[in-house]
Amino acid sequence: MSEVTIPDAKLTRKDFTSDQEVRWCPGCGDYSILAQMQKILPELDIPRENLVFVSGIGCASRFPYYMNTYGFHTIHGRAPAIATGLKVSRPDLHVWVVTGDGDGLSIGGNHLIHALRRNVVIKILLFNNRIYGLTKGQYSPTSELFKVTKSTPYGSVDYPINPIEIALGAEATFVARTIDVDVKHQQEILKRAHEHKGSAFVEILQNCNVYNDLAWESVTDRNTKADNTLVLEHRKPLIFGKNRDKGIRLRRDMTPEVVTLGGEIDQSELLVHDETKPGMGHILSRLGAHFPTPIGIFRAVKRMTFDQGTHVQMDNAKKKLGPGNLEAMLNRGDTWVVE
Amino acid sequence: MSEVTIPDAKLTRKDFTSDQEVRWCPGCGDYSILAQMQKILPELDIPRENLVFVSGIGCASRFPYYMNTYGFHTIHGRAPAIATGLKVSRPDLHVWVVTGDGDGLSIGGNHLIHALRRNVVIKILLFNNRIYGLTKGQYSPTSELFKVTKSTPYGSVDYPINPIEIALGAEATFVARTIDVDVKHQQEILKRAHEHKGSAFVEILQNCNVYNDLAWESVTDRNTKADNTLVLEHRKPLIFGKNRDKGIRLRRDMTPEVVTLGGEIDQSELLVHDETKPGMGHILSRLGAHFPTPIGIFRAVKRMTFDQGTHVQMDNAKKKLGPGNLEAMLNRGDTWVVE
Amino acid sequence: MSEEKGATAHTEAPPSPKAPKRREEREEVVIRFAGDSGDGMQLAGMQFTNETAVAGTDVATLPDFPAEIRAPAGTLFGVSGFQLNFSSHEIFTPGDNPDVLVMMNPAALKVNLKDLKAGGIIIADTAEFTEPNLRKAGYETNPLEDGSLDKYQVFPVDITTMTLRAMEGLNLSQKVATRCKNFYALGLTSWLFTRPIEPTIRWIQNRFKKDPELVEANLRALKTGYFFGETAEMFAVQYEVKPARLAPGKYRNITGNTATALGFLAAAERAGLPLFLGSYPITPASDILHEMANYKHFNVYTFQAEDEIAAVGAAVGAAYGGCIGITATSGPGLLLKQETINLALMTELPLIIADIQRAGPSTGMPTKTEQADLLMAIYGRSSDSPVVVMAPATPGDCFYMAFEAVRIALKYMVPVIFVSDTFLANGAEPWKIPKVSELPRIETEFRTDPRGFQPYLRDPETLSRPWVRPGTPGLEHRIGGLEKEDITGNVSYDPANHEKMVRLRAEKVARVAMDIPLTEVRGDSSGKLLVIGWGGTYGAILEAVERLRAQGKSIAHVHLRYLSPLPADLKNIIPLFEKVLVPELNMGQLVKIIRAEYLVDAKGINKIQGQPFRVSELMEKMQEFLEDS
Amino acid sequence: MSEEKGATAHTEAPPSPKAPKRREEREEVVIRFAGDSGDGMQLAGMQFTNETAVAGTDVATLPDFPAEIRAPAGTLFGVSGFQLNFSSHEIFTPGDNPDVLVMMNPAALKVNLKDLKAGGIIIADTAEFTEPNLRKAGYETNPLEDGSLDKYQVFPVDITTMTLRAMEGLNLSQKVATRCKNFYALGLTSWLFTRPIEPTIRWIQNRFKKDPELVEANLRALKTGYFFGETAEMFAVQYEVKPARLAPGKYRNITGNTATALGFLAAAERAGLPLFLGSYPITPASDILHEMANYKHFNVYTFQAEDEIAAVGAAVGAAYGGCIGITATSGPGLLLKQETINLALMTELPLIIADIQRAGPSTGMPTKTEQADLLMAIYGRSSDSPVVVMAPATPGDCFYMAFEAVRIALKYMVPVIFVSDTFLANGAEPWKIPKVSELPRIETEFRTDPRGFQPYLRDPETLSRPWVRPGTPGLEHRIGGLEKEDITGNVSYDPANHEKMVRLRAEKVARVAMDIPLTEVRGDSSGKLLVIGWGGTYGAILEAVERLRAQGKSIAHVHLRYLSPLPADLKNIIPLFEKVLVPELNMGQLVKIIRAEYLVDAKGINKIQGQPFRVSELMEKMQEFLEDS
Ligand SMILES: Cc1ncc(C[n+]2csc(CCOP(=O)(O)OP(=O)(O)O)c2C)c(N)n1
Ligand SMILES: Cc1ncc(C[n+]2csc(CCOP(=O)(O)OP(=O)(O)O)c2C)c(N)n1
Ligand code: SF4
Ligand code: SF4
Ligand SMILES: [Mg+2]
Ligand SMILES: [Mg+2]
Repeated sequence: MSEVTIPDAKLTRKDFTSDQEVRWCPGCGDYSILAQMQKILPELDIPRENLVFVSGIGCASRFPYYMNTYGFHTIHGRAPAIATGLKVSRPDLHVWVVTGDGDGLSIGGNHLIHALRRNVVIKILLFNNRIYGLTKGQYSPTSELFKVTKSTPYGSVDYPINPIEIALGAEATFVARTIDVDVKHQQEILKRAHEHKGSAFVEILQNCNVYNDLAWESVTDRNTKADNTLVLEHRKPLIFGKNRDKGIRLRRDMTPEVVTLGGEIDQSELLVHDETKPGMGHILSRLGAHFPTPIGIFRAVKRMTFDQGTHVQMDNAKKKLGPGNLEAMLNRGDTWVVE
Repeated sequence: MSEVTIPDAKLTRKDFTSDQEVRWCPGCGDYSILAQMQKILPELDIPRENLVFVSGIGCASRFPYYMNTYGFHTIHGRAPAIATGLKVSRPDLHVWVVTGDGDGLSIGGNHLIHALRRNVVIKILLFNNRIYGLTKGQYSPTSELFKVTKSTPYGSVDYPINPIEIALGAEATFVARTIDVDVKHQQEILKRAHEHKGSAFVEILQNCNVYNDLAWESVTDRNTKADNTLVLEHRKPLIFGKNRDKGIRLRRDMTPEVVTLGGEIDQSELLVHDETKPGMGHILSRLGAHFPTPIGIFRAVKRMTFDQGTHVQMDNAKKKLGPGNLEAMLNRGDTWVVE
Repeated sequence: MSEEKGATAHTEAPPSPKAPKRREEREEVVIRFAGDSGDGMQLAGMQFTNETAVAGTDVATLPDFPAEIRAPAGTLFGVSGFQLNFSSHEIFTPGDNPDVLVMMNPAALKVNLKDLKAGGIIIADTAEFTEPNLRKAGYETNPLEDGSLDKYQVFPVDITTMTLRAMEGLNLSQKVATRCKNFYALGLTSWLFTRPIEPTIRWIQNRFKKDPELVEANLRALKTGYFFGETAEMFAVQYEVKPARLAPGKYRNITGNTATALGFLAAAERAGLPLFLGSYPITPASDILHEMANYKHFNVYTFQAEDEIAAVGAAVGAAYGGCIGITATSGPGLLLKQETINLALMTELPLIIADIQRAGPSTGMPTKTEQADLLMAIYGRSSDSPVVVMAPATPGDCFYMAFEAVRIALKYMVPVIFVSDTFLANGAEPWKIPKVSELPRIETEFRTDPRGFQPYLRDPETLSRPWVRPGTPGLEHRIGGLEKEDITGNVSYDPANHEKMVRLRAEKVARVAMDIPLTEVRGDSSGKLLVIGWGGTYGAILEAVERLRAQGKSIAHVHLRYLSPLPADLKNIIPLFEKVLVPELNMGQLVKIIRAEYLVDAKGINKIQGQPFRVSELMEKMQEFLEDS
Repeated sequence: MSEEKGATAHTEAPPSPKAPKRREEREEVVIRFAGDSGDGMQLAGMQFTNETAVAGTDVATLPDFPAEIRAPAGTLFGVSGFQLNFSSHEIFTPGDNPDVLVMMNPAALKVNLKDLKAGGIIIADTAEFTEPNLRKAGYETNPLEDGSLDKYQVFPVDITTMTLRAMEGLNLSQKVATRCKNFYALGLTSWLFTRPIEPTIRWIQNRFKKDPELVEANLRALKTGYFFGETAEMFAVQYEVKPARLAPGKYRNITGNTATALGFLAAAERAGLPLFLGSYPITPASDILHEMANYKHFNVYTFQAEDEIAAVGAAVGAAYGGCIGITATSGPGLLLKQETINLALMTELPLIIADIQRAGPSTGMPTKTEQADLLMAIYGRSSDSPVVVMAPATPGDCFYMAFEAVRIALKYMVPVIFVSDTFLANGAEPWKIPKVSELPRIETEFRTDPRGFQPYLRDPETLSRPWVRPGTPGLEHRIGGLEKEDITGNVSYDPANHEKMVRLRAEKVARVAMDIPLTEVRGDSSGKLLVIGWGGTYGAILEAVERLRAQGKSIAHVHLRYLSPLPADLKNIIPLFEKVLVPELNMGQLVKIIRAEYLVDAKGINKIQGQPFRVSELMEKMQEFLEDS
């Protein structure tokens, strides 16, 4: 299976828009994500037919219908498994998985982890609106503690999952976070996810204006955004704030702290981000309540992919044993002839 | 539901031995774990009837049959979910979950993570023999890369899961590792797991002498053990080695290194273990190939438990609304009378 | 509806608005509200239902909404509808064809017009009949103006503008203000049919109690609509539907899902046991979880699990611990639970599984009704694994069957699958509230005596094994999914023992047939045609059969509420009829069982459209069948 | 067995050992090997099977082992047995009762003695008949000495000691040396029945090729046993079973699971497509995964997934990508896959699901056989969701039915469930190896032409929709589990469309009935009793029916290999018989379908013991039934 040649005429955003009416609520954050995807794809120079979007069930998972590519809207939580079978057997395809916080971390948590640890070359976008949208507003595994929802009128009593933590715990080779309305950043991250040679996991903070409006207000509101967001950049010190005068430093006991730059403290004391360093992602993913929310790439490392491993083995077997000979295989072992 | 009073006569190990013949292979590491459990339980002063062992399916999961307590041998991978329902509704019971690397991390990975992040007060023992025993020797999610097994005659091509990493990624409040044959250490860890007020996750390195013999040889062989094991102790520096002359230090860029004590390097430079420090567990769980294998408690922190949350809510509701009145509930809302 | 919590006051007599207009009495009216999925039509419909129920009519409802949360405005697929039938006599269905359409936009009209009765009433929000909206709905010209609706009574009302005008002085965004138009429409419709708006007023006051501005806004909309009817010249006639002569008693309005939740609760209370509901949200079952999450002051645990398997697993764990363990789901969730149901079956623990069926297969049409999970409920587990399966017949019946499911599960230590459907779950009817003291006690006893204790020693009558709560001294024992030795419960691979145990488990379920009510035959006790139904088709079948009987046809109706085991007396009833017909909202499932069991050439009437049967289509098919002989 | 890989040489003629002893010819011999689960009895049995097959007899096997890997030595529950029947005429079952018991310890004897034929042979390893072992087995005195076995021919042989002695000079631990005793026992038994040991020699050489010490050890054990028979005075008679007159051709020995794997492989080769097997280990299906993991040089992907759901999910993903997507499991795994099977059904992708049934329900008796997943396979999914269900009749037939499953899945774009069982999976028989060129080609075409393309436009004959590989320019489209509009495949909630699609999916499956072989009636084409079977009971039913026919009874046998849809001609066959009997290893599943479908008062013969039917018990029941009229 070889790469199909790239078509002559450049594709445009419109080429990636399907003829299906978009069925999300007006104002839903999903619209922006769809737009960014449709925007970056033409830049990637991939023939449209080599793109497949696989999703589970949920509002987010409606995504494939709106992309004028191949698309498979599957069942709740299982998209990573289905995408694994597709990608492993079809290395020529570019396979994206679209999932939600319920789809990907509640019912589908295990498939997500296993796809990531295997390093199957699929790109998983988890639209995190901290709620079950499609089923009309129950709390999700990423909902904050004490969340009052339809299913928790007294407030939830379980600690949320941190999607970045879970992905890092599974030793995913690419782990990132971006925001639905942060158009530029999102485009960049989607492109980086595409370029990564291995599984990519991208959490996209997404607003559900119907059942969990403003869940991400602190990082999307124009006024507070700069102070509440820490944009991760490879090999750059961790600086943030409207005036870029705040930074993150590691105390001697390895716990991070926020410091103000200028005066006694200068940049050189700050923690420098490194996508490839093992401990880095963990420190950043757990900064906690008094810190800004990091966005960007927590971790990006290279490792053998499951797809490679599989194909190298098959190729080696063919080299060693020759292409399969069915006649010989049927006749394997002891045989005898009845005249 | 109140605690049952403690019986007069002290229980002994024999009191915890059921009348069922043990059906593990001769030489299996599971025997030792069973023995340690039967040994520590009498010391905990819990009435036998308040103990429940819940397991999934696998060799490890046969465990409950051999304990003269309440026991529930359930289905593959689902023990944490079943234990959750039991423990939440029966806070008076002490609920232990016994699982294997396949049961707990393959089919049951999601239930494990969710039980841990909820912090349900169950004690999960994962017998890690890096193989599927009961189904006769397929590779498991903890098998090392390129493992040749019945199902992978050419070697596996997926990176193993690190159980400690996954538990930490789920932000489990108690995460530990011990070894089947390290009798004392194991007893200590089991007791600590029992004492912990929240979910406890204990990985027990276990030998399957039939399908994966000597998988843990480096940490069990008398000759190499001391050099290959790092025993974690709270607030103590990380020292190991037959002569206790090696230690672990953190480089300036946050990566750990092994150093030899004496000469220029002294203990004060070493990383000091702290069960409660967020980043600690992660650094230790990921030490990698050139480091000793840490055993002991990676993390132990306090947090509201799911059980508490649930019961406090129920109690508050009762306080606020009075005990449920069915008549009133049936008559809730608009009603009218037909004469 | 969980939203109704708190309002417990008894309703006063309906108000009598001044009535300068002509009043016309109607025996039965079918109204359908429809608009965008964001227009609040479900709420308007439910409130109207409540009003007319409180006014004493009988009522039956059919909510019908898309899977999209708030599909883009004005689209055909985004239309959300709510039909209700109210009457001064007893009724059993939401009606085949509406007399009245309350249409919030052109798309709604487009979708619904074909169902309207000849000469029916159309109330339409003119503000929404704009160029772009008409185009979206596929209209070339405005139907309100082009004469195409001449054979109907059309009332064009500028609902949006009048709603907005009513909000003046309030500090609301246009968006929020516009959202109140469903209450305007409700107010107007309430006036037109002389329904009391007090229940709605109370509902608004309670629902928005944290936001007085919203209370005011919605009340203004409601009342403005109501008084518009009163004052506008457009409406010359006001219709009235007199109270129905329902059986005496105290009534409330109830949906199937609420009734199910209350049935479970009542059973737990009558058993004196805590209840544990493990559930994972899925349409149309989620409301059971939502409802029960409010029962914390009863000993009710609700647990939203990470998936369906964990949900039922937790329920089994709780049942093992001595709770009433329940899980609620729909078809795509039930199949995930089957392995755990088999564990409960093998360990002989009580477990109740509510399956609120929806149209499938796969994700299918998640908000639409269907009855196609029956065979899966009965046979969809590995190996021979009989469980009890039962199905309620009406929304109110959900209460009794849920109660019954618990009773049987506890008495026989067996899993019971309670099979409801979308139509029952979301549909509402007036429900005579039972007195708690009249509900039977559910006697259960936990084994505590160690003398002679054996985990699988059975009660000779029910064949159930003892229920032992962990924590009971002296009864420590182990159970699990491996085959168990009879009596001792030890693991056993003995061939004869396996056969014995498989047969014992089957016999236990079979004995339930002796513990259920006699089968009721509505109609002649023998004759030409027996119609056998089950589940939410009850009302439609009943009405079709009654009407044919009124025409002198020899026809009778049996409605099965117990599907596995089947009632023991059914085998005596079937031979008394020449023919058997089984209407189902599926390709024919119960009919297979009837044929296999009774070797009768039963035929099906099958509809697989995500919609309930219409009485008329049933009558037609039954008539064909009667003539076909 | 994957362990056999590599040995492809054709076998020479069996050796003829010097024969100073008396030779007796037997037509048919049933031998049962039994010992601890660590004693290697399965291997001994399989090797004997191979030897006698290579020697040209017909043979049928019944491995029967506990779920414990290596249960503690000497216990009754730890006994592992392997029975085989070999004969100079065609045989169909592993035999009801053994003529010979090869017993490695007292527990084995205790468990198996009751089955031995009167006057049968017992070979016992005296070294294991120690005090403690006797006690563990529940013997008060040593049966080899207390006269209790007087009515049998007992050969007490000190197998353990002699094996150990044979190892002298090798550098082996006592433990490893002792492990070779199964080959000693095999050697001795091979001598006693004049079977050639060359196939076993080759097997040993290949299996342990990395460890010459072990090759030597096992060969010594084998040969020592063989020559002990030759030289020991104890054995006066050597038995011989002549080759059977099987149909001419080249043969090999094959188990059902290997045949299944090869059938899938052959289908993929004949379709010219890559194959993707997603599986999660479960007894007794795992061997299919093990076997196919060796097919990498064919275009075969094997994927051990994290669970059954991921396994079938990956298979569906691969099928979507243009592979033959297969998953293999057992009952407790099949129910987890049903949701994904419904996805394949809805998206109309080809998918093959192999269910190797085991005794249940729940974890049940995982290593024992049963036929109780039929109804689950047919009905166990949410909503109306017909798939094709088929079942092989013998180990060798697994090859053809697996091939057929792929053919139908691809041709009709439909999920096919292939229902095998433990008895077939592990049982072996001589199998006439087909020529590849004689296997039909499976024609499939991927749609590539964008002109007039519609994702759900159907082939008028098969009703299948086009299969489109992603990557095909101009055919970009979206599929999913929501109901699809006919032809376009767009999401649709249209009521009439849903009914149409449900019926189309059913019709597609129904049409398969026109594409399968005519039903074969063995016996009279009409008469008193028709016996209808399915699956692995083929041999036992066939033999029982044949024997009764030989006694002049009016009886015939139909064995169904297609269960859904049923063969179209069955409706013509059934009425030609007065009575219908359906033997099944379950509580009665096919019988329900036969009754519902044909309204015939079919009765069942049911055995639920984790064991196959014995011919004698079938004959008895059939006779009762014949007389009962
Ligand atoms: C097996 C199964 N269980 C449950 C559901 C119901 N369901 C559909 S989507 C969903 C959760 C959606 O939440 P999320 O993944 O966060 O997506 P969102 O709608 O918020 O984008 C649930 C519970 C289902 N379709 N299938
Ligand atoms: C649903 C289901 N799938 C598969 C199996 C088969 N199975 C039983 S145990 C097991 C894995 C055992 O491995 P592990 O959990 O590591 O336990 P061990 O035997 O090694 O102690 C599997 C795959 C099953 N019993 N049920
Ligand atoms: S419910 Fe929320 S997530 Fe779903 S479409 Fe609407 S706004 Fe978006
Ligand atoms: S197979 Fe392995 S894990 Fe299982 S009982 Fe035997 S030695 Fe232990
Ligand atoms: Mg969400
Ligand atoms: Mg294991």
